[in-house]
Amino acid sequence: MSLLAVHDLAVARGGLRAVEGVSFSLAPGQALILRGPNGIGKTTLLRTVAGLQPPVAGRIELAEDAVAYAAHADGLKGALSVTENLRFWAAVFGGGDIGPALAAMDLTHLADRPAAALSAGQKRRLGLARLLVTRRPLWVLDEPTVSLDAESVARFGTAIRAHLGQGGAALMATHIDLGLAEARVLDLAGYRAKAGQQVRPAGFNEAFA
Amino acid sequence: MSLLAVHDLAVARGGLRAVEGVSFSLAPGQALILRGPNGIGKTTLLRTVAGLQPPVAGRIELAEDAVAYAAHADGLKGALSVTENLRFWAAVFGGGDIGPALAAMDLTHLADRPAAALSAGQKRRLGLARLLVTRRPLWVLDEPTVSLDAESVARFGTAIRAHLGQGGAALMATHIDLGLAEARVLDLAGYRAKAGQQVRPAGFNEAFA
Amino acid sequence: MLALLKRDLALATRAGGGFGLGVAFFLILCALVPFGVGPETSALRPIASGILWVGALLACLLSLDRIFALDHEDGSLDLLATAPLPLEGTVAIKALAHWITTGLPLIAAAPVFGLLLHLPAGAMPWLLASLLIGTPALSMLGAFGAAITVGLRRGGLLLSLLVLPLYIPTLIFGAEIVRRGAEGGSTATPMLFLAGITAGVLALVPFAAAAALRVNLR
Amino acid sequence: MLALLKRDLALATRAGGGFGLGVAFFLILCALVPFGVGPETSALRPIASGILWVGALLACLLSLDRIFALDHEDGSLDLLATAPLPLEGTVAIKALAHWITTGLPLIAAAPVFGLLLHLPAGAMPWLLASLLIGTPALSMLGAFGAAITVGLRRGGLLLSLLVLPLYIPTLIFGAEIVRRGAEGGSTATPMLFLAGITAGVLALVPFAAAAALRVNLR
Amino acid sequence: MSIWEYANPVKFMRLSGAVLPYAVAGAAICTIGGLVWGFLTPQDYKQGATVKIVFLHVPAAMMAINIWVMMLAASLIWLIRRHHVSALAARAAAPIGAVMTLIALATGAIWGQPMWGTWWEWDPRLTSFLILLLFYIGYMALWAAVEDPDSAADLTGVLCLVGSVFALLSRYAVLFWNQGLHQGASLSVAPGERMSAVYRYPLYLSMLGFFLLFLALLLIRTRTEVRRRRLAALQARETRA
Amino acid sequence: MIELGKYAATVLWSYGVSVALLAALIWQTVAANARARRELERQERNG
Ligand code: HEM
Ligand SMILES: Nc1ncnc2c1ncn2[C@@H]1O[C@H](COP(=O)(O)OP(=O)(O)OP(=O)(O)O)[C@@H](O)[C@H]1O
Ligand SMILES: Nc1ncnc2c1ncn2[C@@H]1O[C@H](COP(=O)(O)OP(=O)(O)OP(=O)(O)O)[C@@H](O)[C@H]1O
Ligand SMILES: [Mg+2]
Ligand SMILES: [Mg+2]
Repeated sequence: MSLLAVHDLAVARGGLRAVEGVSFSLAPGQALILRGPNGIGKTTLLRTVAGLQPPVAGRIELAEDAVAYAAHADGLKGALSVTENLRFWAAVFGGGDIGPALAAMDLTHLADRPAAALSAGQKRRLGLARLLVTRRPLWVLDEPTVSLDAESVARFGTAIRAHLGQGGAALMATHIDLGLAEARVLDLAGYRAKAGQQVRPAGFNEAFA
Repeated sequence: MSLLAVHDLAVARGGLRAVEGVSFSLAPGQALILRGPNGIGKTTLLRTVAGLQPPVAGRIELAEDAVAYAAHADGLKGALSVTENLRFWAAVFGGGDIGPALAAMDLTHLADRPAAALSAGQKRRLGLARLLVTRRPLWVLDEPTVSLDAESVARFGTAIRAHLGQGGAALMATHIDLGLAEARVLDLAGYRAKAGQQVRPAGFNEAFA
Repeated sequence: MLALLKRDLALATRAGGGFGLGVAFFLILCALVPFGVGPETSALRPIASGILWVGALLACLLSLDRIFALDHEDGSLDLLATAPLPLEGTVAIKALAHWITTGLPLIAAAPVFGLLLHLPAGAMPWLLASLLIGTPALSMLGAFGAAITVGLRRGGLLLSLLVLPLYIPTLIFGAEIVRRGAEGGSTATPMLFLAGITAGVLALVPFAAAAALRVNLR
Repeated sequence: MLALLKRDLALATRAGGGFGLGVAFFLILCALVPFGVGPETSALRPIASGILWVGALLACLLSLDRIFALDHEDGSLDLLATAPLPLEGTVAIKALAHWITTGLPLIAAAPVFGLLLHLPAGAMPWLLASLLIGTPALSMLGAFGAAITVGLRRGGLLLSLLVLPLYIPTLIFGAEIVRRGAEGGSTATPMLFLAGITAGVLALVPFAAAAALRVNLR
Repeated sequence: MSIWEYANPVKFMRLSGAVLPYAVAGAAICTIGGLVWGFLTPQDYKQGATVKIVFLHVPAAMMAINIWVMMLAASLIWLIRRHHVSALAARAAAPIGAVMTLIALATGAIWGQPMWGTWWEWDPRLTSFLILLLFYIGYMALWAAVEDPDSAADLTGVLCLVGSVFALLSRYAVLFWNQGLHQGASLSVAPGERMSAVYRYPLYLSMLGFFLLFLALLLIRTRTEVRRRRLAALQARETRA
Repeated sequence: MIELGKYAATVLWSYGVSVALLAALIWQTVAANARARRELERQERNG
């Protein structure tokens, strides 16, 4: 039984297919890293899996409410404190205690600090704590370690491993090394969409080209 | 005779000194690369040299109207064509023909394309063409190769070398390798400003700390 | 849902949240009109109710772009869209928060501004009643406009242009209630229409707004 | 300098540049007022001049944030600040471009909107004259407000709050000219004051605006 | 072959290219014919020469409303069946509708001066047209503001839908607000008041002319939009590659 | 010349304004179409 199964997926951005024919599946405890050159469509693929945009072709099999998505923007409000930010997301995703998440990300001593006064690395840790409180099994992460220093990257690795160990799964896009040796890697470079008349155009740019 | 001489400079950002005690000079034909970890103050130093903010301490010796500054944002208007964008900056910086700049950056066949329809690399080339039409000797560049692929980085190197060859100079901040072996490197890590009561505080955050 | 409402209210009342700017704008507007029209009571009284309604509408308008834009910029909107709340519910809650932070203060301040413009005393309760019934529709329609323009840089003027025509029926019936109330006429019919419009807007517009948001998140 | 003016005008008239949105907003405002106040000529005529002035002012206001914000976001402002133009000149040119793309169309449209609001025919030339003299000051003061708020996200409402009080003297004298003109009275005194305010604003405010810009660029 | 296949841009260009000359010719003949014929009609005993305005005013007013309805239909087709040309047709129609509304308003205003002694009155009919103009302006402004064509088509489609409901609502609100001066539809009212044949036939011709003019302009403008989209598509593909 | 009576100005203004508006619309339509065709042809030639 897999948490996520993607069959022959094609995704589009700006009215043009980016990648097509992508298939993979993720079982509990597995992690998959997407790689590929700038603009190949990693972000687009992740957003499609997260349900933020419809696929152009292919199928995504996924339990409802299984995905926790995180991109560069962490959805933090600078005016609210760390606790308030986290408690809000916990409430939105169905409640639960935020204490363990704070502790896991070493944020307990910063709990009352407004998010605006956090450094970039601390903000990222708060973003990861948000993933923990969603209690969702499938993490979909877009360049999760951008602008993090080495120490923070290591802490990120620990968090991912803990999540996998609890039966979660993670789908990540990145350009750099995350230090997750156990993760599979899927290079999207081979799936670049080819131009040509499509049965169902992805958008204006494909319909009129 | 040097194009730029910086003596014992201290610069501040957010009301706090970032780096202090920085000195260097740039003669025609020379390039200097600033390095240092995130947040050390490279951007701040460059903006100070460009005259966008005042130094907190120290001196900057520089001929008037010698600096051409370029940061990530290229100051391009998506609604205007490549020619219109370039012609505007040429006119602002005292006129001159844009043909050679277009040719040097291999943009001639894109001359009528609206800037919004350029790829990231093409936009960057247009940004470099802008530097050429300013006809200013000292280029101050902040992470000039961000989000460029290898081919574009090579073209950027060629442009810099041509500029140095014509008696220009360049001051650049970057995290990655620009492929400019002849450039000197200044690591700012050693100049991090120390906390302590300052004679002249850089701002509220220092005056009240 | 409640958590979202509480967060939005907290954000609006924190520093930089813009709470009270709407009322301040309303005040300035009501202060400008006598400068433009002339300070005589005879000039102001007949137009007071209309100006108050138009002023409330403009004050509401100028705070609309905050409904979704800030959440769009910091990524919260993406996260909310993947959260277990239906997007329609998110839209409705955000419109409610906008109404509580903008509409309610306006209503509370309206009697004072009514005095400034020499609104007849008999019209005051009608002004409050009509604002109370009508402004929720303004917030909801505003949320629709904000959802449509959320991806645009500097969409403020466009947002006004899209939303103001949608405000016309509400304005007509709202101002008519006050006018008739001041003359002691029957206000039942416009009141009914106003309530009907508000009910219809609250029931249907969240779906249109959520559809627009989905397009903009894509 | 001319190049900057030409570019700003070109940008405003291209698709997405927002040219004409100000006039459209003005039109909507003029249409809303009768809905609020009532359709009778007797109600509209006395307030027409005031509404037209307030409307022009609001239409001008809502397009202010475009003056610097877009240039700030795409980095043009940094580059302009290091260009051989003095920043004061840049500010003045940008205010001029704003006036040409917003003020002039408003003036051109004002007679039509005057008809909608039953402005007395005798007042029309005075309306045009007062707008022609007064609106340059509005654009320049607006540029000052825009320079102060350029670094803020969603500073629209704050910008309005900062700028509107600065507009009050212009509004008072402008509307007074039209009112006196409609009654056939002498307009020399308010005209003189209005021209004086505009001249003073045009001469001095660029320096304040450039100072504010320098702070925000820092 | 289903009619929907003509929503394919290539087929649309071919078909519209074939129809266009006839539409242009018909529009020219009927519009010019109707207007000239109308201009030459005798004076009315009550309204004098001003009846001649009816040949501009009524067709323009009619088209102003019909074009919005057509845009609504095209938007629905786009939203439901995702036919790209239909979204572009809605976009192409809007400026024509706005100009028709402007003509109705302008001729009405000029006509009102001798008839009612005022350029403008907040009569429900006139006010509704002003509101319609606002909706046209908002719709066009939204198309111009959104850069991504797919989003723009979707957003304007939703706006057109919601706007139609509110345009209708405004019409009733305005009727409630103010009773007016404007005459009813005299083409269909009681036989006694029926417009005499002298005016009726040129009016019919002029209406047909305005409709054909709309059709011809719509075809040309849609073709323009198709070409623009194709240019943008080619550039996007080149940029992406 | 046909007789327009005392309403000559009214009628002529109506026709004038309407024809001017229509002419502007037609001109804009044709010009934009020609421009789009030109630009597309150039793109298809070059690209
Ligand atoms: C200024 C704005 C005006 C607007 C927006 C306007 C709008 C309209 C509309 C929409 C119609 C079509 C009605 C229908 O066929 O159901 C119409 C018809 C007509 N209008 Fe106007 N009107 C205006 C002013 C005037 C004025 C001032 C007059 C003359 C005194 C006038 C005389 C007529 C006549 C005679 C018809 C023909 C009615 C028919 O045969 O259907 N209109 N107008
Ligand atoms: N707003 C947009 N409009 C049109 N095209 C876009 C837009 N954003 C991205 N694209 C294009 O869509 C394609 C896929 O982009 P995407 O962001 O998914 O790439 P990516 O693999 O995440 O790249 P990166 O490594 O730079 O993050 C790219 O070719 C890009 O140029
Ligand atoms: N808007 C701001 N307000 C307050 N402090 C700021 C602001 N922007 C940057 N800083 C702080 O100023 C310091 C210097 O920043 P600067 O951008 O110059 O660093 P940098 O060396 O360019 O870093 P990077 O390598 O990330 O570009 C940093 O410590 C940063 O946290
Ligand atoms: Mg990406
Ligand atoms: Mg930097």
